[in-house]
Amino acid sequence: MLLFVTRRILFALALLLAVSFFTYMLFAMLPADPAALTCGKNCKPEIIEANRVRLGYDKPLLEQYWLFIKGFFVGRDYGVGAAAFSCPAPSLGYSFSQHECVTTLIARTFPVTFYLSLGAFILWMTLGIGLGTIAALKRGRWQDRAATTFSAVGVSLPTFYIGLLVLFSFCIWLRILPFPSYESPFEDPLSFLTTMILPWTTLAVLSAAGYTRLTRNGMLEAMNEDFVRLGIAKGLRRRTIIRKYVLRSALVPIVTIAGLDFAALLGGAIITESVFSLPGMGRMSIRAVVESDLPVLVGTTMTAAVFIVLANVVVDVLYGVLDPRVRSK
Amino acid sequence: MSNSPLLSVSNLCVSFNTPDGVVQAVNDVSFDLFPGQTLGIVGESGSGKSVTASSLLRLNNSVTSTTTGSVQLEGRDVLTVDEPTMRSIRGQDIAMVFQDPLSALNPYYTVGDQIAEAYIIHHSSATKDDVRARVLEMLKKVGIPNPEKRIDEYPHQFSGGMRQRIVIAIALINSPRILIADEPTTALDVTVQAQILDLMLDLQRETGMAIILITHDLGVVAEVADSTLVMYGGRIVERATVSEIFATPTHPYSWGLLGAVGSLDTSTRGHLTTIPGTPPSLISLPTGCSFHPRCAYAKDTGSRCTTEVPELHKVSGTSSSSACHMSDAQLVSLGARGDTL
Amino acid sequence: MTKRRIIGAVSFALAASVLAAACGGGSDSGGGDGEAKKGGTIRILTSGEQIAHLDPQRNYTGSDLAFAGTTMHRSLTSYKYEEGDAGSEIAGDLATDTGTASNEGKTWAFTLRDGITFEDGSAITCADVAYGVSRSFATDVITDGPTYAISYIDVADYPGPYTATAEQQAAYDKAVACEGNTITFNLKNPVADFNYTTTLLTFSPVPKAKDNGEKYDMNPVSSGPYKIESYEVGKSLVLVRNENWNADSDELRKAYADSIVYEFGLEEATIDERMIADAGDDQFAVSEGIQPENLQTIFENGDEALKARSVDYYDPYVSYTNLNNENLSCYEVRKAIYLALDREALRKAGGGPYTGDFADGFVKPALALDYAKSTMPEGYNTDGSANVEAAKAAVAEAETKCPDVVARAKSGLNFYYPDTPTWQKSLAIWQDNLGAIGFKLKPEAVEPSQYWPTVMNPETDYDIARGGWAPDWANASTVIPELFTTGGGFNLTRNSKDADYAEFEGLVNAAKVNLDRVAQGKQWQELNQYVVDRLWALPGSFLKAQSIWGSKVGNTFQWGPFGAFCFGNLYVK
Amino acid sequence: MSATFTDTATLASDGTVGVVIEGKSPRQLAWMRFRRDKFALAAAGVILFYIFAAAFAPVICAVLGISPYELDGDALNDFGLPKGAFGGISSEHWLGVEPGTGRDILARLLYGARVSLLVGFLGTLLTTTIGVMIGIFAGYRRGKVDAVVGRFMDLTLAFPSFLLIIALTRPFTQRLESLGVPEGNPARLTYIVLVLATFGWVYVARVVRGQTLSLREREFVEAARASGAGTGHIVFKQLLPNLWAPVIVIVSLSLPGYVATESTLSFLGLGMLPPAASWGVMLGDSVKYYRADPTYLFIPGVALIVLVLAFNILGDAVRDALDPKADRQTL
Amino acid sequence: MKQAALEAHNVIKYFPTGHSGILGRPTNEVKAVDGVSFSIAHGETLGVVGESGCGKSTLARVVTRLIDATSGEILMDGESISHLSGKSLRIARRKLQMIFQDPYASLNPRHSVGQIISSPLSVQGISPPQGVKARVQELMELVGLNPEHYNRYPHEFSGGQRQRIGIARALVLEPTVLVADEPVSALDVSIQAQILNLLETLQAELGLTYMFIAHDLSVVRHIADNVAVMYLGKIVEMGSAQSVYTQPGHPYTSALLSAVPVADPTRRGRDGRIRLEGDVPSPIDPPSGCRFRTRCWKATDLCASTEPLLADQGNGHLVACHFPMETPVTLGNTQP
Repeated sequence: MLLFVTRRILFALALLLAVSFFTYMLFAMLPADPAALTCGKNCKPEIIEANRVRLGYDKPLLEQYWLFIKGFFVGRDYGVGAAAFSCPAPSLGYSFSQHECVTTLIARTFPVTFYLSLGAFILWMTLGIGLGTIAALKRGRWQDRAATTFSAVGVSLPTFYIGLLVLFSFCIWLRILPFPSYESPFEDPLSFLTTMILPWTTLAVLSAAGYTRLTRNGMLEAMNEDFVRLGIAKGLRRRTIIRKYVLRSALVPIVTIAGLDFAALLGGAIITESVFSLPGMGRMSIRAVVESDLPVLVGTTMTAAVFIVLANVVVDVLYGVLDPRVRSK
Repeated sequence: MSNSPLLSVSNLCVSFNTPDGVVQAVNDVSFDLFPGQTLGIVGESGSGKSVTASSLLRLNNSVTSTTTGSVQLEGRDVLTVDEPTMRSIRGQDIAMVFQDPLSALNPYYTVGDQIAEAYIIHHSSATKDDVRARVLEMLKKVGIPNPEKRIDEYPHQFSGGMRQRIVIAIALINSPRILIADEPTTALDVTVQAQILDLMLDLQRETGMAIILITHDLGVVAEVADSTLVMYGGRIVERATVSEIFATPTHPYSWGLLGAVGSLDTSTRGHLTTIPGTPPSLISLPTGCSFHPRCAYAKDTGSRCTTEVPELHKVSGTSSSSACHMSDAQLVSLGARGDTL
Repeated sequence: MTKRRIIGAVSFALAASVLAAACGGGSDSGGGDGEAKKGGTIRILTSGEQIAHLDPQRNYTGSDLAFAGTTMHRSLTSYKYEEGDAGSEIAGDLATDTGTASNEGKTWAFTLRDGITFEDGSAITCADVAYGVSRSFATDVITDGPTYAISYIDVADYPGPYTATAEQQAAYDKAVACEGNTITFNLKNPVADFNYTTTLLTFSPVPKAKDNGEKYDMNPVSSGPYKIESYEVGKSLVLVRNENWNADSDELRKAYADSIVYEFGLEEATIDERMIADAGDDQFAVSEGIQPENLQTIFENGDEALKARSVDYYDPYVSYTNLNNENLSCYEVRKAIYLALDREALRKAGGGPYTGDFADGFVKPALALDYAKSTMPEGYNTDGSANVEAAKAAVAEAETKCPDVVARAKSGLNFYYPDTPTWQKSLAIWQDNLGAIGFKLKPEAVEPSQYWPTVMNPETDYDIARGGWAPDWANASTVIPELFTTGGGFNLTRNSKDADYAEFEGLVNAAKVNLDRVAQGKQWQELNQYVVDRLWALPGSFLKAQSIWGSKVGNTFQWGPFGAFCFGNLYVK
Repeated sequence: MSATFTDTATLASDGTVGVVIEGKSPRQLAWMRFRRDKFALAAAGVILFYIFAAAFAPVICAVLGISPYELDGDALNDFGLPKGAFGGISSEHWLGVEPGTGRDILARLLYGARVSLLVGFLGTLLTTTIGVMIGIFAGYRRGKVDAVVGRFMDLTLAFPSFLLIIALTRPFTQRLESLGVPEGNPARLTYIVLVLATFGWVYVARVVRGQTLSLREREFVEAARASGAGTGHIVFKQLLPNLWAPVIVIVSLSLPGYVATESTLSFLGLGMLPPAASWGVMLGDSVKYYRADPTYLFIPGVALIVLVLAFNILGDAVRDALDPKADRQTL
Repeated sequence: MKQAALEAHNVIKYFPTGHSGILGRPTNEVKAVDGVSFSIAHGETLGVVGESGCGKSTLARVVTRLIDATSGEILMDGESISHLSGKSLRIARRKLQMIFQDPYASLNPRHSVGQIISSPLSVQGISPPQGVKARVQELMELVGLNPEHYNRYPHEFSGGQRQRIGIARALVLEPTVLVADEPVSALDVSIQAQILNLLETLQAELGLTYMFIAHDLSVVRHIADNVAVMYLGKIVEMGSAQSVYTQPGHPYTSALLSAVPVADPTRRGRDGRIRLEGDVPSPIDPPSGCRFRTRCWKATDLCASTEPLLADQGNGHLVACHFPMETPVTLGNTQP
């Protein structure tokens, strides 16, 4: 098992290196000229050229990439003379439109995205598994229809549409909640909750759908297993069988998918964060797209990739923990 | 063998509603099971033997199936008792062993947990140590080597035969009076099958429980059963003691079955007898005797076989019962001939 | 993206009386009933992710100047914090007065007040101001700011303080000289209204020890009544009282609120809804710009209380359409395009009359000395409707005069537009209108933030691109040369190959050095007509803007020079 | 051998009942089961209706005398908002007009359906084709091929796809245009379809690979190899026909997702270019009119919900029809 | 000795397994088939029996070239087919066909019976003179199917009928050798008999050679001329059916035979029944020496150190045991 985890982590690191390379090259090929962008409005070709040298964009692409990687481990210096400054390791570059080291920016925006994802995750798992269980237990009846229809509607609408509808409905029409205004949960828990409840719900409604379906099908599958029949034959209570036998085996594959979805969310709650004005990483990255802020784009892409890859490792390990058959292999 | 039956099944009928129609899986099945008895139920796929077995524990899908008749267990009708009572019957009075020992065990829990679970349900006051001791004792009893270590292992870490021993341990930990074994050795190799059958018989000798053994293998029946039910198309076509059914079978289907079994002793090249055709659909059973399309003797009885369902009746001159329209004398004489088809 | 952000330079609107630059103390006026009082928190809601620049030398858009100037950064001079015409008058800020010109306007001296301090309590010295101004020369680091200091101050090849050699620095120190409390600027040419230039935050002080170049944008040192408590891009900027600000040294800033919070990154629709709802903290909020779809709700739904919390006003901007005169080198074709446009439909797509009035040129009527009604091309419908017949006639004429240009127009004109919903709709109207005279458009959607860099790139082959401009101060010298000469910072017409260009440039240069302000105004009027006659660009609208504020905010007047709130003097009722 | 056999019915060895209907192919059988599901039939009807409406949008618009591009300033008030109640619904404009321009919403909805369905179908087609091909190949070949494909899938999955889709829209659209794809919407549409496929194939491939891994162990594949069949025959003749069931389910579930992605891109200004209509453009635009013109908000939303719901119901029904589990244990 | 129809010489098949180490390279091998030799004469049937995991199915796949042997040689009519590939392998396959265990899994559910049976023809590019359909229907008739059911699908047939379809498919290329891997073990007893009889009839009519694999000793007893008993990848005993069944030489064969339940209650509890202890060891790490020694009641130290080779016990009856059952040991003869 230890060897397996080591191997998995080594592979993950290699994968991340590959991702960083592709990301860097992909964005480097964009037509946006970082030197021109840092140059501002009243810019002259000489200044662009000077900027290009100053930022290292005059160097060959591979060398730029090497500097990026090196910067991650030893930090990186920018500027010249009295205006020089540095981004300490782990440096992912410096954003000239936000005047911050990318690492600092990510460190600041990531918690928001994390809380958003975590809350949504908890909510959608509860909702999805709950509805899926009901649907499976009431297979073919109206409860089943209702749960599956709900899941279909949820998965079908674009995030921005659901998000804005929810926002308008609760904050304007019904006035149940104040408009979102993000505060750290440690500073103002109440404001945090009233702000996050709608984004959580939005994401949960979107994602719960798939889990309703997965849970339902997984449970129906499990109900056909002989070990469920043996459970009944033992004289176990219905509740015990559903929990220990049916749900348990339906949940194992769900956990793995959920882990990956959670990771995907960490890198990509873009629309939700925009709609609800949450100062998270997703919104920062879409802004970086708009402004062609390449260092931030590379940084957020890499951060997202780290979480996706990390989730893969965790899921693999978790699979082993949850499923003894995998563990001993 | 005591005179009063432990379990008395009468007129059991089970049908399933499927999208394609109603499946009459079990039709008018009656039999008694006595303490210490081993009853073999023999039949091919779809003969209703497995459905009969699971009806005894009410394991059939309650939504899609309909069960009528009665299953009397010491004055209680298993088919109608309330759910808590049923739960107390399951495992404690009647236990079950399934065909595939891998899929019958929950892959996510240790075998110790799964055996213990069966015990705790019916012994809620037992302490943890008691339970573990009891589980270990059980593992030893079913012949798991090194039980102290293996109690904490998972099903996939065991071989097929060992798994079936564990399923048996689960079934027997509450010392049930009836064990239903549904094709317990079909998935196992022949040498392991022999081990498991021996084990079951040893345990039966020890506890005096009754066994209902569902199998398609006449050899297994011959090895372990006291009496036999032969099922075809959801009905019992013959009921007999083991010695009688092999000596003087009294139903054409039984003749066919016995004829089709090869022997180890002599080569039967070119001589294997067969039953022509295939087993019938349970949705549209042939009219009359459901075996008549495959029966070589159906023409002999005029149109009775195609119109009238033969009653299971005692065949005079034997202790067997048969559901055939032929005369008892014919049945006895043809059965005694051995090579019948 | 708000309209404001697409348009791109500092603004200035001016009433006729402004030029008599009378000094005077500020008086509280406008923006509401009751006495202004101290305390509370003012909130500003915006869709932007941050203040474009908080670094004083990089700050250069109307609203940002109004915000930073009234709260954090004091400059040598300032517009008065007044509603209406008075708001366009200047007064001394860090300087005791509006400066003294000598040497025929080539030398300007300002004397600093006593008691002026940075947020750490240290005194602001002349050297701090000189250092601040010197930063704007470092155009590779200090980007986006106005470059007037560079073009006016008499120093050559000065690269800014970060990389200057000792000699270069010495040359600068000679051009911007400190003598006790007096700072003297030696200019290359006479500049009559240099003290208007010094209202720009380019002339704000920066303590050299705290300057960290590019990063200074996030943590500039305050010289005003507020300082940064926290600044998170995409979330908020929180300003709190600067305890070291000496109220006695400041005649302009009242600093009523205890703190000012800028909320970033809100959906535009959300901002409007929050402002309309006026609930909770939003009662203390202000917001600039109202989405077209909400104008009716706010201004014409009969909700007087709501209407009273909002304003519809002429902002300093003029919108127009740039034509690439190298490609469309034929007056008749340009005219055909202009006449074919249903300007009324375009205005509806942007929100109707609240968008603004149809413009007859590029100089706003507010620049009274420089404005005169232009004579429009023949067939121009003043009601904004298209004159398809006249346009077709122009096309027919062009067919003989310049068939190749017509052919280009018929095969497809490159139409560069910022990719916003309003512009997407406008494009549809453009396509429809030009289609009526047989012209085609090849639309090129450009990411809004990339719009100006894209079209200003000489390699971008547009035929039609949009434009919008506001004067930097009350002189069309910040309009006509900027927009239509090759030296101008915002010439997108590519008119330099036009036969008349040389003559035009000569006239502009003559106007620029004319120190007779009234005669100069006449020259600008003629030059405006000169451009309209050639249709190097197509006039659009004299723009209007709308703002809304919460029911508990006072002093909400729109400040003329910036077309924005006078943020620092807003108070909580 | 003289025995005769009656083909009536069989009982599968696991005891579940499989009934034989004379002379029906698996497809016909599935169709029979499918026909019994009224919800599914309704859903199929809805989808056909949409496809029909999209295909014949120009004809329908011509008959009704409406156009998705024609401006109608007279239908708007001074603020550019539709005159009259419910977004300007009138005998002339059945579903009202678009604020700002006065274009007919019904016509735009019909033309928008073309774009949305085109993106949905093409995206699904390409994704599925690539995914199925790679999935089968990896699953059938196993070993090194599978390992390489697996690493490649890991790499693809490691990218935050949505962010990349957004970031690359403009440059790649330009690249496509420079490669000769007609400028404007054809290039945008091509980009969207390509990029959806670039990130989407992995999900299809994973499912197909899994199915193939188990299918290839089925003896009929060995039987084909034993008769001398090569990879091509096995993949196309033996495996592919057996993958339709899972593939159809993926298709029915991913197609609505692609329609939604198109609309999200349009919401971000990265979708179809004006004056073309797509549902995404309409949804993105209409959200702002929550207060001023709720009808406009309502109509494209409902159109989308109904379509996606129909696809989901259809997908479930098709799966049930193709893969009936006759008797489920119900607890 | 006449030319054998099918021969195997020292066939070995190891599967790599147990991926571990940082790079995940396989560290172990499953020794599924470990040095198997046999030969089958024209028109005869070799029965191969053994318990699950003994390697008999792998052997069938190696022999039919469905998987490549690790080493060893397969010969048909004296010619090696081990190194054929591409077209020559395809042509060789015409003579060597296979019947599979599971009549549900071995037929493509999406193809009609006609397609299934004719598929080998199209794969081989053969067009029979009487036409594909006629040829297929001829075969359907031959195996006892109604030729009118040409267009039906597998799910419309019962298990026995499906197995007939599988047999027809195997016969369509007119092979001389059929390898049947547990062809009746998934069928009901009464149907098993039908299929076995059919296979016998076909062998007689078409002169086929069979390699017949089964775990059911009574089935093999019924059909085979010669029998090979496999244990953990090796043949432990081989000889004529009569001789192996009546005079088993290897303790494992004896145990296997005595474990089979006999459909005769009068013989219940018969003496001398051998009950093996424990399970078959893992083929990854088989016991040293004699592989059966861990379960053998006769095992000595010799069995652990020295692997017994197949030795002729007389009449060509080969046994690989140091202490064969009640038969004189004749040394000197090694593998055939």
